[in-house]
Amino acid sequence: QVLVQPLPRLRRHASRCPAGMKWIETAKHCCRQCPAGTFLYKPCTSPENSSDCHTCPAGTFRTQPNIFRECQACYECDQHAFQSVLSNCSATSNIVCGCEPGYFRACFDGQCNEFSCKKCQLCTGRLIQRPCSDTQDALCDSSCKPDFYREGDECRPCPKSTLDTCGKECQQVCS
Amino acid sequence: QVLVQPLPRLRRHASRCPAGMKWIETAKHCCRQCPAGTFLYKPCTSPENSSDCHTCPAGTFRTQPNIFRECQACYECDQHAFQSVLSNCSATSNIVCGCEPGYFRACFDGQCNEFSCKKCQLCTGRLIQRPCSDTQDALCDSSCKPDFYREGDECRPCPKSTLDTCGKECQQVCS
Amino acid sequence: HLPILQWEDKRGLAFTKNNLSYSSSALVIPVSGDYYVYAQVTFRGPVESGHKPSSVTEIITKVTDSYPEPTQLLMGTKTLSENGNGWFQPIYLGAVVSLEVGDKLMVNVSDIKLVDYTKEHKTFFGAFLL
Amino acid sequence: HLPILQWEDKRGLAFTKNNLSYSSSALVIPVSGDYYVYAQVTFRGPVESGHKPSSVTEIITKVTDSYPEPTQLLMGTKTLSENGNGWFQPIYLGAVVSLEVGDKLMVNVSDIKLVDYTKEHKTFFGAFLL
Amino acid sequence: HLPILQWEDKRGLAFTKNNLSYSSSALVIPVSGDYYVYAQVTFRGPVESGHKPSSVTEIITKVTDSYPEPTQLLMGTKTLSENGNGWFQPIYLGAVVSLEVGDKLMVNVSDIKLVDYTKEHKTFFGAFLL
Repeated sequence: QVLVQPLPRLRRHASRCPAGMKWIETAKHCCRQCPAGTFLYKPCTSPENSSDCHTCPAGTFRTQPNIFRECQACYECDQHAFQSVLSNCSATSNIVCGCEPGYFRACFDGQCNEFSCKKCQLCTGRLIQRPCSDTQDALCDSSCKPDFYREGDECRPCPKSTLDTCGKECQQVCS
Repeated sequence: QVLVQPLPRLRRHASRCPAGMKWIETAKHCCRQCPAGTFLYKPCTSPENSSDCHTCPAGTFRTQPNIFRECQACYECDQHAFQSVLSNCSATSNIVCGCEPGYFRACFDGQCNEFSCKKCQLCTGRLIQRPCSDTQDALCDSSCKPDFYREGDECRPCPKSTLDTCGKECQQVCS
Repeated sequence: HLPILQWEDKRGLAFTKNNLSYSSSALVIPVSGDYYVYAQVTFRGPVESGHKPSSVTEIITKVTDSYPEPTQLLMGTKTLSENGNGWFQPIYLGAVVSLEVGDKLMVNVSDIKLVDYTKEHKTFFGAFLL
Repeated sequence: HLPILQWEDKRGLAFTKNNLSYSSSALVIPVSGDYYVYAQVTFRGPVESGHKPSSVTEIITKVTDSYPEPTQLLMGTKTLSENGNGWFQPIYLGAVVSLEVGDKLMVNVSDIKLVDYTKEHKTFFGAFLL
Repeated sequence: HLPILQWEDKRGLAFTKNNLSYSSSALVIPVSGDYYVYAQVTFRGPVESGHKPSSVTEIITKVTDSYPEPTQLLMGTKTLSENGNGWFQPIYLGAVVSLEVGDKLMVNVSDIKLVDYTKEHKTFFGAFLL
């Protein structure tokens, strides 16, 4: 017993609705679109009078005029993964997420719709060429700051006193 | 509204069809099979007369005599992953893929139905024990060719002139 | 038991109909029969706790009032091989199960903090009568 | 937007019936109702461009004539931890969605060059009315 | 060909009805039509043989009495990037296929020793008529 029943050819709805109005399949006539931030609760009874549009309930939105029966669910920012809310979801716009201070966005794809927030690198003992921002990691100077000596790829502060026990590099820089 | 309806016991079709003929469920009698490279467009009206067999459309094939209503879709070779066509798909045989020159097959499974094409290793500075082929990487000699010296696991050509600047191994071999 | 996920059942793409209702984290079966039950959970990390989990697990469970223990219907478990930085791992499960009126269906996960709840089309749960 | 996949709708295992038609990369919904929509994309690499992607994504999207923006219905995204040599990663998605007559369903992917199009039973897309 | 899995068809969550029967590792189709066919196999390792497989594969195959070769209907193949220690990898497949009365459906896997058969809700196989 086949579920997908043979159906009459899809009657491509030829007649266009006037600007700002859309064909309502269930009502079989055109109705005015509901403005952004609302959805079509009940279609107009005839093209002359207006549709019954309700505001998008909390947690949902519609960015464009529409004839949808419901609004889109807002995304949420990923508090567990150091994301912060840049702008809250409103009836007409989705939430926008960024990274908490001290973190930057590591994008997973070109448009960066998916990203994780990574800890900014700390330029301990170095000059900061470019500070960490929401979209980019900090850029540290390659050489160490004054009163710091190189140890591997780290910059260590010069020891206050016991100069004789520190390594060749340290003695050179710090003495 | 439940989809899977209770059905009468499956009447196991007892009587066998004569050789070269198969039971056609919809026609309730035996029909001659369609030859390889074709499919059963319309079953025979009675076992005596022939079935209406059509040639497999481009891009499809049947390797055996059959009573199928359609042919199998040909595979495609993976141009993005350095595969090449060894033999094209025909009405009676699927496409056969290999690797482009300079690549060999790295099989994912025993029968090598899934494989990726890997770059052949270049035996720079070494003698080739076994050249790279479609199914196997090249095998390089472990020692370096004459006029080449070993540097780590590479063989480097002896420098034309400045022998004094090259390392111990190089001087030994190249002087 | 493993933590149970809570679901949105009205807003956006979510909906319930034909008496299949949602209450306190469970889909409640209105009529006995065979249902195709499915769920996808997208796991993601790392999360602030920083400890890297070795695996993630999703289980669709059935609870029947007349029986004290839940029954595990479908289970997807995957070890994680991604190194430190950000990772995503979706697990989809779906199959036909015989259910009785009043049975409750729930989705359990190994670690709720690893569930990506940010977009309704990445983590979802549903059932339909055959 | 992300690239849209094109599909074979007649040859081999592919078929359309009951007016569920396929045109310019989309399944066109003939009657309003609840559909189980599903798709699997097998991703594979590396490909000649050689750059190793960090993740692969598959999204089933709905486009409605009366609305300028597509709606993302289902999404599977997976980070890749395989090292350099050959890798395969299938992503399956499926769920019930409410659709209106004329709605168009499409499959978007993060990178078309990573899609394994070589065998019809590795990458597929479909829907049926409940 | 690849090894064929055997299934439990009566005990626990397993059942067959409406003449969709199971015999010698195959589901036997009682009436021609479009079926949603699905299967999940959970693979796990390492196993005593110790050799680490580079990938795992699951294929749902159709065998027709009147044709000498099986037809591959659905295939999921995944490379393994987990290093030495224990790993799990579920592969789910599902789609609508047109089947004829008497067709047999089976599940093949790349390596039977890697299949986790320990729990019925981790590895399962089924079909229903649309």
